[in-house]
Amino acid sequence: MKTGKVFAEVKESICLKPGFYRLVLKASQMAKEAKPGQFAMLWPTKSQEPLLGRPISLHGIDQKKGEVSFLYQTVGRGTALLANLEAGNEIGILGPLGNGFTLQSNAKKVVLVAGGIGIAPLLPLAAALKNEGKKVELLFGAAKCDFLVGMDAFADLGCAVAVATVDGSLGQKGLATDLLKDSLAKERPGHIYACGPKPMLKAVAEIATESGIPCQISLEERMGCGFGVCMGCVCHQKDENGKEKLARVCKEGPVFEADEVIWHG
Amino acid sequence: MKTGKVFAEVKESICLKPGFYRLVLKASQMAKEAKPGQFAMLWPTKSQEPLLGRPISLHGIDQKKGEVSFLYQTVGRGTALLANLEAGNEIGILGPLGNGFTLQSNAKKVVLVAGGIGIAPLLPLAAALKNEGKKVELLFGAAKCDFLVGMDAFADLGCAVAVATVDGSLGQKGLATDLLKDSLAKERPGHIYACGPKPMLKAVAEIATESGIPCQISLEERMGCGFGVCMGCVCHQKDENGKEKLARVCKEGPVFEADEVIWHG
Amino acid sequence: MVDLTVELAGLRLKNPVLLASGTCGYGRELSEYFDLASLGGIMVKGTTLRPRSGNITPRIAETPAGLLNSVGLQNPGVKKVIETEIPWLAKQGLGIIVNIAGESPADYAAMAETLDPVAGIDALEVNISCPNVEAGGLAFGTDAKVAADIISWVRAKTKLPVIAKLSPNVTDITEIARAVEAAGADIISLINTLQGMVIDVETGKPVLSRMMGGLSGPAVKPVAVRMVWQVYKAVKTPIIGMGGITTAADALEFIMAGAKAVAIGSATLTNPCAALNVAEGLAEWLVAKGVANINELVGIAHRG
Amino acid sequence: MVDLTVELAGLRLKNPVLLASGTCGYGRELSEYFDLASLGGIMVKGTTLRPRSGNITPRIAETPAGLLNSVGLQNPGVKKVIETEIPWLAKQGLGIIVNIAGESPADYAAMAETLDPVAGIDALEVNISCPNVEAGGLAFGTDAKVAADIISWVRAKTKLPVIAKLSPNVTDITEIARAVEAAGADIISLINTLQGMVIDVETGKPVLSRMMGGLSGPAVKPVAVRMVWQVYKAVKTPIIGMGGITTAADALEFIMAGAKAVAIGSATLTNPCAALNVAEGLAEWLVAKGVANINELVGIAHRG
Ligand SMILES: Cc1cc2nc3c(=O)[nH]c(=O)nc-3n(C[C@H](O)[C@H](O)[C@H](O)COP(=O)(O)OP(=O)(O)OC[C@H]3O[C@@H](n4cnc5c(N)ncnc54)[C@H](O)[C@@H]3O)c2cc1C
Ligand SMILES: Cc1cc2nc3c(=O)[nH]c(=O)nc-3n(C[C@H](O)[C@H](O)[C@H](O)COP(=O)(O)OP(=O)(O)OC[C@H]3O[C@@H](n4cnc5c(N)ncnc54)[C@H](O)[C@@H]3O)c2cc1C
Ligand SMILES: Cc1cc2nc3c(=O)[nH]c(=O)nc-3n(C[C@H](O)[C@H](O)[C@H](O)COP(=O)(O)O)c2cc1C
Ligand SMILES: Cc1cc2nc3c(=O)[nH]c(=O)nc-3n(C[C@H](O)[C@H](O)[C@H](O)COP(=O)(O)O)c2cc1C
Ligand code: FES
Ligand code: FES
Repeated sequence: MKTGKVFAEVKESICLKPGFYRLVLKASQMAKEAKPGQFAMLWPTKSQEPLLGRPISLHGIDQKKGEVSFLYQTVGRGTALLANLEAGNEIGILGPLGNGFTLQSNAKKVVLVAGGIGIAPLLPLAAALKNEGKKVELLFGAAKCDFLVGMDAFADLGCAVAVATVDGSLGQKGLATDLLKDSLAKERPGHIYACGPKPMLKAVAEIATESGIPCQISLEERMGCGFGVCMGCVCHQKDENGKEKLARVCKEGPVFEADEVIWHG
Repeated sequence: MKTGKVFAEVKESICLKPGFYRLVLKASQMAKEAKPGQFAMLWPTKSQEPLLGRPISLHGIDQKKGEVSFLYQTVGRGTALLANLEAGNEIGILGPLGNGFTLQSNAKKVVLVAGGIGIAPLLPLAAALKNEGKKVELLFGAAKCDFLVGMDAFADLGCAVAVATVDGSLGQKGLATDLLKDSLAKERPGHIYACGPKPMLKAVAEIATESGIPCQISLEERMGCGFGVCMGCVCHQKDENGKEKLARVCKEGPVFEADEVIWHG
Repeated sequence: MVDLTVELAGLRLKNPVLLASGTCGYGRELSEYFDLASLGGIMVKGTTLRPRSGNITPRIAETPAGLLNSVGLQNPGVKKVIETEIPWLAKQGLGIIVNIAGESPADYAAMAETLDPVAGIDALEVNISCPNVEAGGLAFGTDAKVAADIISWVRAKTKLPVIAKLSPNVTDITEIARAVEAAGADIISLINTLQGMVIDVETGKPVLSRMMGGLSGPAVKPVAVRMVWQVYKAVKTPIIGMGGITTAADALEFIMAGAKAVAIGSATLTNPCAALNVAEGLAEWLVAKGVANINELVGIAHRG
Repeated sequence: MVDLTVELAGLRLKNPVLLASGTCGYGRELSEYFDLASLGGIMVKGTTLRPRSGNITPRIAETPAGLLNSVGLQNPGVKKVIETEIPWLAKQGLGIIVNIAGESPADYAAMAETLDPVAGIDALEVNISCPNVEAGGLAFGTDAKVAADIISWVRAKTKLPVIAKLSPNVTDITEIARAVEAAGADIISLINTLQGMVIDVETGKPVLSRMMGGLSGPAVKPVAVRMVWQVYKAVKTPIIGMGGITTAADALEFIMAGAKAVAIGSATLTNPCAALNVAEGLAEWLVAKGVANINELVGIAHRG
């Protein structure tokens, strides 16, 4: 049996930059089971208001300490309530959920493309890839310098890090996909992984498909349950015969093969 | 203008006995304005669930420290949430509300009759009466010893304290009204004040009316607003001509002249 | 400065925020917490021809993000309201809307006639959501024909703007809206409370003495927004939206769905200054978004 | 040991707790969290004659103590459900109720005929709350005559117990209940979702792609309890109650109002083990109160 919804103790809750927070929870079972790219549903309060859990990617998985961590941006009510938490508080959690990234064992070099808070699930992935001795490059884009968080941890792991901002306030002026094009021109990676806003993911998927490089992307959708029963979170995929089929972001995803995603709108 | 709903810091929240709690809040404005017998609406959380405030009597009014305190019993969801509070938390408050007790300045001796948690509003009253140099006797009844809280503070003020429990586990075996009959037999007080369950209040009112002793009682009713706009909390009173009229427990009350209350059921 | 004034069929309000009937008395208690003149108007407690003592308690039960009430229209009767409440209210500097309720169309007509000449009253809100005992306990407002009848009786007796307050306990709110529009309603307000019940499992009995009560508060907001949206599409009559509004953002949902003004009900019970906060919050929002006039937002959720 | 078995018109359940349609898929995901055999039964996702891909996202919006959904009956169609889901479910040891939805009475009849002989199915739940596009967007279940028609078509095609699932978006729920009882419904389940809308004030548009959605969760509980209470008084047909049940105490409200069984919907979305917790909580409550048989509690709120 899977672990159901439980309450976990907040070990640390800190503001990294205005609007960006890191949350560390005592949750040994989740830490034991979690894989890079999976997520958890978080309930900041025990009240029925707000009712639904918030899907947040696993950003850190520390089996030894029995801790998991999350990196999130405050965008509405739920994330604002998360930001209010203090060490010692209890919070409802369900997970790990979703499929997680597939580690391509034959790739020597991989590229991670992150847009904004999309960097969150890529950290445990980078750690796992580094662990397998791969060369890992992080290409990180955001609107401006103030929205770039969490990249130091990648450098600490020994990843190469390149940064782009739309306003040029840090790194190259431009998009994460510009960095990707430059990087591909220099060295062809064995695999691309991406997480970020939809337009970025779509562009990354196109570049990857054109270059014939295997690519996995992590999608987002508004969720009801997070574990596959409500059909709230569907996205469109190609099946083996190229026919359109529906997949649940929370169950078949959130990670999908880039060339199987059908982009609507 | 009156102070509206504000958030107050919890200074202390302690369990006195299983199911009985004392809550101390930093609330200088309320402490400045409050009179014995008044109450406040308390919202244990900032969530809309639960929605309504809980009416709780002022149990301690400390103008100097700018603190007010409450004594309450956990009976449902709202009081259970109050019991979860810790020093440093913030809680929504509105008050002081209601009319409060009238201090009869010519009475030399007064008797306070408390049933269970009905003791709460009588402490600041006892303090005020003692302050005016009166002889104060507290008659305190409850189902059993475990439900008797808060009487030491009366003794500390110099009040005489007599106790009755239905099961005889502490003090005299019987009801608070038995104590009242004994006390009246010994010495006729200038005024009676009572707070507790309805049957007790009704009995006290009858005894007082029969003996012709002025008596004020504090009533309870389920409340919507606590400040007089919803008409949720009405009780039946006699007007000057003895005709039945409606009064709001939260606004005209919670304290009423015992001989003006009409007891239904 | 942003422009918050709205005009609904001749009813001019300095801002679109009103106090909803039954949750603000006649304004006296709230005037101790803030200056009533900061609001667009007040819809006073449901008034009946004769005094009513209402239902026995408990009249209030809490529900998830809401509450049930079965106050039962306790009020001193229309004569007393005119004598003791309106003169005071008329000095407070906000729109005065008298909410009337009757046991028959004739009751409504009589009240309209009595209230019509009274100085200070800006509009009548006709509460057709009271139970019609003769028709088996359903409210007048759940039958389009009866609802229209009542509105035309009132219409015939007053020159004041007539607001029809609709019950949400209906299959098709647009049918009722069209009927009251055709009958001469100048404005439609909605929603009144949804019928509900809470049972105390310890006693095995309904909490309210009257068993059923009216559900209001945040819980009903999505139903209310949906009905405002539907009615906006169905009729031309301006709409006053209400049901669970607690914040300026909530009010904006109603305005974007098509309401020209909004009323704050249950939120006042949880904070006497709720309506003031909404009015101030709206002004701040307009400034922040660079919207010069609140009327630009009315019904925009229907576009594109 | 307390007795939790209930029997509704031939549908025997080991306890009165069911999973509500659309919030439990076909049971597979939940079976990873607890043993489905601990529940009375499952009402599988709304099934249609042909596969349906449902509405485009967003399909879910949060509301105060509730949520809106506009999933739009995404499902693989009745044939696929029979082939791939029922055989697996039949081995799980709980009652299997197939929820069916159609675009016409003929659709319902065809599905009833197809499902009737399938081994393992214990009852059909007829979802008459889907929008009837021809009749102007209102649901079949809001018209007593249409509701009764659908039930009689289904009734004619199956020996299985027929459960009529009622929509709460009606003026008089008892009228519909009486109509479906007369048409041959063995059991009545209620409530389906209340129609609602949420507007995102930042974009000025409804959050859901379909604009309106169905409201469920704790917010609707008082409306659901009220309707169970009314229907219990109006008909003899046993009732399955649902709408916002999260705890055993919530379930008891419905049982005391007259429901013989209850279904857990939205609560499962907020905790996969919600239904299990309710079933266990009911057993504990009976023990604590010394009630030997849950059937003793059905409808007790109507007494005295
Ligand atoms: C699998 C998955 C993993 C995610 N991981 C992270 C993460 O690691 N860090 C992080 O900061 N965020 C992450 N998100 C997004 C996060 O779930 C939302 O930002 C959050 O739920 C918003 O909640 P709220 O109550 O603060 O906002 P709300 O008040 O609910 O909404 C505010 C805005 O946020 C958007 N939003 C709401 N829910 C979602 C959602 N489920 N997905 C995308 N956008 C949404 C809406 O468009 C809305 O305008 C993830 C989402 C998914 C689906
Ligand atoms: C003016 C006034 C002063 C009060 N002072 C105190 C006090 O100093 N200490 C204290 O412990 N209690 C006091 N009470 C009672 C207190 O308000 C209720 O116990 C409390 O609101 C229950 O909230 P809950 O959410 O825990 O219970 P709920 O879950 O709401 O209800 C649990 C039970 O409590 C009873 N109850 C609920 N609301 C009220 C109410 N307003 N009045 C009476 N009973 C109610 C109900 O019968 C119900 O069965 C006072 C009540 C009033 C009206
Ligand atoms: C305690 C209470 C009393 C009410 N009394 C009346 C009334 O007398 N007349 C009326 O038309 N509506 C009455 N209402 C309904 C409100 O005016 C409003 O339509 C409804 O509560 C929805 O708004 P809300 O969710 O903001 O409260 C009452 C509501 C409450 C909560
Ligand atoms: C996401 C979701 C999907 C639903 N799908 C269906 C469905 O397919 N068929 C149906 O009859 N009811 C459906 N419902 C309604 C539920 O079965 C239930 O009647 C309603 O949600 C009220 O119960 P609750 O408040 O416990 O959720 C759905 C509800 C939700 C939340
Ligand atoms: S969120 Fe419920 S199925 Fe994905
Ligand atoms: S509680 Fe609202 S009038 Fe007293």
